[in-house]
Amino acid sequence: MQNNIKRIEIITDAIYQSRLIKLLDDTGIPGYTIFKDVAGKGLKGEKDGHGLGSGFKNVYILIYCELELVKKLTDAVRPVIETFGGVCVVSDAHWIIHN
Amino acid sequence: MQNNIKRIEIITDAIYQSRLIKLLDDTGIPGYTIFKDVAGKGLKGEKDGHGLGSGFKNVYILIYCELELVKKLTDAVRPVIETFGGVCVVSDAHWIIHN
Amino acid sequence: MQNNIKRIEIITDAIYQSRLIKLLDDTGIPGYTIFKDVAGKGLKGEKDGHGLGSGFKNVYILIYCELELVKKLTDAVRPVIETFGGVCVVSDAHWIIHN
Amino acid sequence: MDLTQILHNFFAPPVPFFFIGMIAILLKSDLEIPDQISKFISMYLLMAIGFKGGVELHASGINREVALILIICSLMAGIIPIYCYRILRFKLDVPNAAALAAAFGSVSAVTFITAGNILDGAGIPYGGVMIAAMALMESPSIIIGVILYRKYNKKADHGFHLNFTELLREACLNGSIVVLLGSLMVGLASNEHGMKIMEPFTGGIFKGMLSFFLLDMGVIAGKRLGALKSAGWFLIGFGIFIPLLNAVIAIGLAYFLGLSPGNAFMFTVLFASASYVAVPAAMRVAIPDANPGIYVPVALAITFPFNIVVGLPLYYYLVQCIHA
Amino acid sequence: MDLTQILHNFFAPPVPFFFIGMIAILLKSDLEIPDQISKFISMYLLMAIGFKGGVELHASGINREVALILIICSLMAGIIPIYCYRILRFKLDVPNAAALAAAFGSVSAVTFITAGNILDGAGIPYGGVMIAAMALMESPSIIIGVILYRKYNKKADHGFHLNFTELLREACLNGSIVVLLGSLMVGLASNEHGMKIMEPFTGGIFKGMLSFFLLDMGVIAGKRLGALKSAGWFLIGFGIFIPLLNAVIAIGLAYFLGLSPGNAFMFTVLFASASYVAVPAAMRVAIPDANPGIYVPVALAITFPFNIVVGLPLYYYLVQCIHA
Amino acid sequence: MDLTQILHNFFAPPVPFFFIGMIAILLKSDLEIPDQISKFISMYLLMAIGFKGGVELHASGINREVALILIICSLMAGIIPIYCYRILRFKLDVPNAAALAAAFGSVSAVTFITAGNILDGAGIPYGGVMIAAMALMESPSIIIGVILYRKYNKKADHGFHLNFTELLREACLNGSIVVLLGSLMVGLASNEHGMKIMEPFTGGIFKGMLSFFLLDMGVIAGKRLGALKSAGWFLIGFGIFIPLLNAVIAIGLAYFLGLSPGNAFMFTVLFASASYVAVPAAMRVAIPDANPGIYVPVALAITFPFNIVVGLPLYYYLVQCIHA
Ligand SMILES: Nc1ncnc2c1ncn2[C@@H]1O[C@H](COP(=O)(O)O)[C@@H](O)[C@H]1O
Ligand SMILES: Nc1ncnc2c1ncn2[C@@H]1O[C@H](COP(=O)(O)O)[C@@H](O)[C@H]1O
Ligand SMILES: Nc1ncnc2c1ncn2[C@@H]1O[C@H](COP(=O)(O)O)[C@@H](O)[C@H]1O
Ligand code: NA
Ligand code: NA
Ligand code: NA
Repeated sequence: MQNNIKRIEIITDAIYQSRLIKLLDDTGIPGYTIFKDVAGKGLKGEKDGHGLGSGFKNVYILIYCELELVKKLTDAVRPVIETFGGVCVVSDAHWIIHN
Repeated sequence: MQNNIKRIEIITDAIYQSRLIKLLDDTGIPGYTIFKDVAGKGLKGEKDGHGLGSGFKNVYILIYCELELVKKLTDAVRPVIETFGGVCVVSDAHWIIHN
Repeated sequence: MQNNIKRIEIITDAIYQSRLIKLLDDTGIPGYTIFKDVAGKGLKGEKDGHGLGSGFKNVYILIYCELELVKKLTDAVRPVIETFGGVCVVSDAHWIIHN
Repeated sequence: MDLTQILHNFFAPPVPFFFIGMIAILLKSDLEIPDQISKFISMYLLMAIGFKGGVELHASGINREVALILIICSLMAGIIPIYCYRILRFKLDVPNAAALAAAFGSVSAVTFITAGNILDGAGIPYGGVMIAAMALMESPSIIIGVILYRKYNKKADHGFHLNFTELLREACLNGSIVVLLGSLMVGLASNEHGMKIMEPFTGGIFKGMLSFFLLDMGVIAGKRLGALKSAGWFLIGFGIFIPLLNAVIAIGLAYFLGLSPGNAFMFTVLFASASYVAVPAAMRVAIPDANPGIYVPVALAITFPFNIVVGLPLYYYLVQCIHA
Repeated sequence: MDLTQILHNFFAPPVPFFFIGMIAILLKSDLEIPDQISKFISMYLLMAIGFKGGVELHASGINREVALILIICSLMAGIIPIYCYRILRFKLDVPNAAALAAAFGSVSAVTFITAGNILDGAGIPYGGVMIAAMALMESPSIIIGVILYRKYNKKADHGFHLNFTELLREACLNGSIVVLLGSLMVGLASNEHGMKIMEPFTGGIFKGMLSFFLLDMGVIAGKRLGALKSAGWFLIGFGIFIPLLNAVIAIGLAYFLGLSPGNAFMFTVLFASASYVAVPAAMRVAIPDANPGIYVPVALAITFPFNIVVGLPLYYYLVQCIHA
Repeated sequence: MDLTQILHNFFAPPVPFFFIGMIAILLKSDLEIPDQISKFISMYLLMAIGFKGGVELHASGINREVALILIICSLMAGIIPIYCYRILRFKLDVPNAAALAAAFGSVSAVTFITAGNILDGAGIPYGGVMIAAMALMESPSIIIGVILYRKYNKKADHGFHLNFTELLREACLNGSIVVLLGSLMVGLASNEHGMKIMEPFTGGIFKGMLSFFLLDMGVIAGKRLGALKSAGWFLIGFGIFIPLLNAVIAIGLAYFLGLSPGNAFMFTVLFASASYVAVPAAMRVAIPDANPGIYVPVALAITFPFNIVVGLPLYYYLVQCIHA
């Protein structure tokens, strides 16, 4: 199948979402998808999604992009993840339809 | 690992969800999973999830299916994505448990 | 790219979430991410997310883990999925950042 | 109070919203009440009704009649599933028969609340004990349902099995029961003053919130109607016949016990309604091989609307006749 | 009632919350009203206003004036989009012009409710018919918008096209209309008693809920303001000019029809406001190549605040002058 | 008013719901208040209390006492974190000590509202200024917390660092403060009439909404209790000792300033309570290497319940003694 792309997944505290999105926008990537109200567990303990503020919640961001952009993107995201915690994972995928 | 399958991801406007699901049902695929209240940015601008109607929201649909079904499925989805915008991406996966 | 990992996805009834999480915790996996309020369709019919209890809802759990853990994990999850329905799928991925 | 008066009560604010919701869905409107709002209003209704029940129980005190009603309701919540199971086994397999039987042993809180609303409209009092009885009817029906399933199910068990403690917790400590019993206890401990400061919340906006909730129930029931096509005539008949049968039993018992008209009516509604929230949730875990696509729609899309439209006026009428 | 009095009404509880929300966003506060709460309160407002309208229509009866108002409003909801479309075509392409024109044919329910709130504060009555008229103005504007689009759009059609039945359903059966018309009918069927038991919900907490909702509207409008930078001066001018034009037409018509001051004011608000929820949702499906990033912000971030701040007091003043 | 009377107030409607929630969770019930509903009710409470405070401030006017209270509260919100930090450093590292210290400088709005509710029950008035003071105490504690962290933290800084503008915005413009101050200002600008039309919303249903919210707080606190096992005795002791220490300071200051009993009590509650929503949210961003699994549970699962059960009656009793 032609049209290979990369699929980048970022999970971090919901509270840093707006900062992260700003960084993403600055890299010039054409699109991303955001899943809010995500719970989980990691090195920084459990995020059960409960509580008032977004203190115990994650955000999950999904980005499809060309291979060339991956480095630029992960370089932008790295300081946030390293300061605030979370994960960034990449895998392979293919465009089928992209309008 | 045996039991190769394809993993199809569709992201489009929440407002078209019911139409899209109907198309999927018509192809006879055995299952799909729907994530509502998804935000994002793409060619059609930002969907921040805010506002009253579902005007500024996306829906994310995940389908695991056999290789043979991929073409049938994407053919069904294509007119919706091409008319209304969004993306459709495929990647590889394996069944582990499917009851 | 170095740092190969596996990406495990589990989808089942929301009502079994706490049981499943307990099983996952017992395997000693370092992290997982939970998406609530997920709808879908499968062998057990449609889950439209409507209704009062979580009777007609799914939960989607995403786990990144080392290859070695996959078997232990799926063995733990198998009885739940086989009793209560749902799917478990694995695919390949790579760590980029993991703080 | 004659029939026109009764009918009028059914077209007064709360009830018609149920039909607006249902009809909208049948006409394929996109009307949808957000999920969390449904849960909020349902918890609100339980809190309000529980508190009111507690305050009334405080006024009436816990006497022999109260104890008797509680005991009989608990017993019947265990007995109803047994004969329902027998009937259902004509057409259904063991897990589905057991799960559906359990639903009929328990109560639909919204049907109960709507019934209370009709009594309010007619100025007829009923005791806070009926609300306590509602809370008590859930656990026995769940437990009997599971016992029936475990006794008659021949299929080999999978590795996953609830032990009795888990079952009991599922049966006695689900969120709805906690809110209902909790606020009943708060009401019981409150004096006049407590009642007065809570009134605008538990009383004032109650009918409006109930209207909103019934709109939502209409939407949900409308969405579940489709599942009945596959269910077939047997289940539709069952969903109408059992309420009637249980109502007759209840009215007889109520007469025998000498209950007041208000209590007799609410007593009848407890027997005649079926649970489509709490019991199904428990069944999901305890009887995983039963199909919620069967047991939820029967209770929600047949018995519930039947009770609202035909059942409540009919039971009311019968209770009135006997007490006249 | 003089200008200071009018101004004072605008700083009384509900309205200032809109500005608190908007200013907070402009200062980059993280203030955000949860999504499902927005929907709940918006449904609540429609239910409350619909019910009140029904009760008032019940009292007034359906006479010749009522029928006339309904007919004229429906007609104008179809005519306004036509001249808006002509004007918009100077700068916009066919799909965007048609979609935005449709929004101006219809009504902003919150503007309408805020206007009603001002009349309440001033003790001026208006008829329940105005609420029915609001419900009737949505469908014609959607249908005319789509007709304009289909007639003038030269681009080849994609495979996906709404047929007329689907279009009609989209135009007449969206959730907001169902709730509004449904509760209007319930109100119409209710007597004094029904009104009284619903009052704490539909009346008592109404201003508070409206305050909360306007806070949310301020937040949403604040977030959409950014989109106007790209929209440019033409659209900003359009979003201010059309309400004024429509208001003048409405005031003239109202005078001609001999409407009471309250009705004349609400009639003007129906014409002068633009829809940013229901019509855009329909446009999304029916005119997929129009950009919601254009038609939503014009109605929501220009016309809506303009009407709240300048429009309502102005229309009110003009109506008062004519009737003095 | 003697001790039994005081105790009775604590078993009147709102408070017991906290324990129902907490006990349900400890018994592993699945009781859960939906997320967005929590946020809605918490915004509602802030809006209602802010509005009421504004109306009262309007009545009392802004005099010397008012100004004095505001200044002292702001100062103390900066001073409390300093001595808390010193104490906490015995066992915690710099980031965690700074973050937890900041939480104690600020206020728990729910504790404050529950305290106000007790005064209402006892018919003792308190000034709207106390509500303004609550709003003012958040920013200083956040800023001092961050200054302590930046001054004493030796670890090399990562690339990500809030500049002072961002910090200030985080400290002064979070959603809760905006709603509280916004509605305080609306209340301040309202006259009698504005107060009356908002009353059913801000007053009537207030106790009921507070009950619902405390139920939720009980659930959340119950879920966070587990985290305390790892926290150990030092933090548990800290979460109890600091409220007592701060209360003594507050009662002394209040006596010295000649505050009325109502004001003195609320003043004490401001000092003795700790923030578990707004400050932790700011700390999350400003002190990312502190562990929210430490600072949230101390404020939420120790200090909050301690204040509700032991603190409020005790402070109330002490204030009464001094004023007798
Ligand atoms: N191995 C993992 N698999 C899936 N999700 C993870 C994993 N590790 C961390 N996460 C997610 O990332 C969030 C933040 O991670 P951390 O900062 O390590 O606590 C967690 O709450 C999880 O939702
Ligand atoms: N490159 C991308 N990566 C991830 N999500 C995307 C991407 N492009 C588009 N999307 C998602 O698809 C939605 C619709 O895309 P569009 O129609 O291009 O605006 C966006 O709002 C995003 O949520
Ligand atoms: N082929 C599939 N692709 C994506 N999701 C699926 C698939 N099969 C099942 N699911 C999801 O798993 C849930 C439970 O599956 P089941 O027990 O088969 O009904 C469904 O409601 C879907 O959300
Ligand atoms: Na029953
Ligand atoms: Na208009
Ligand atoms: Na404090």
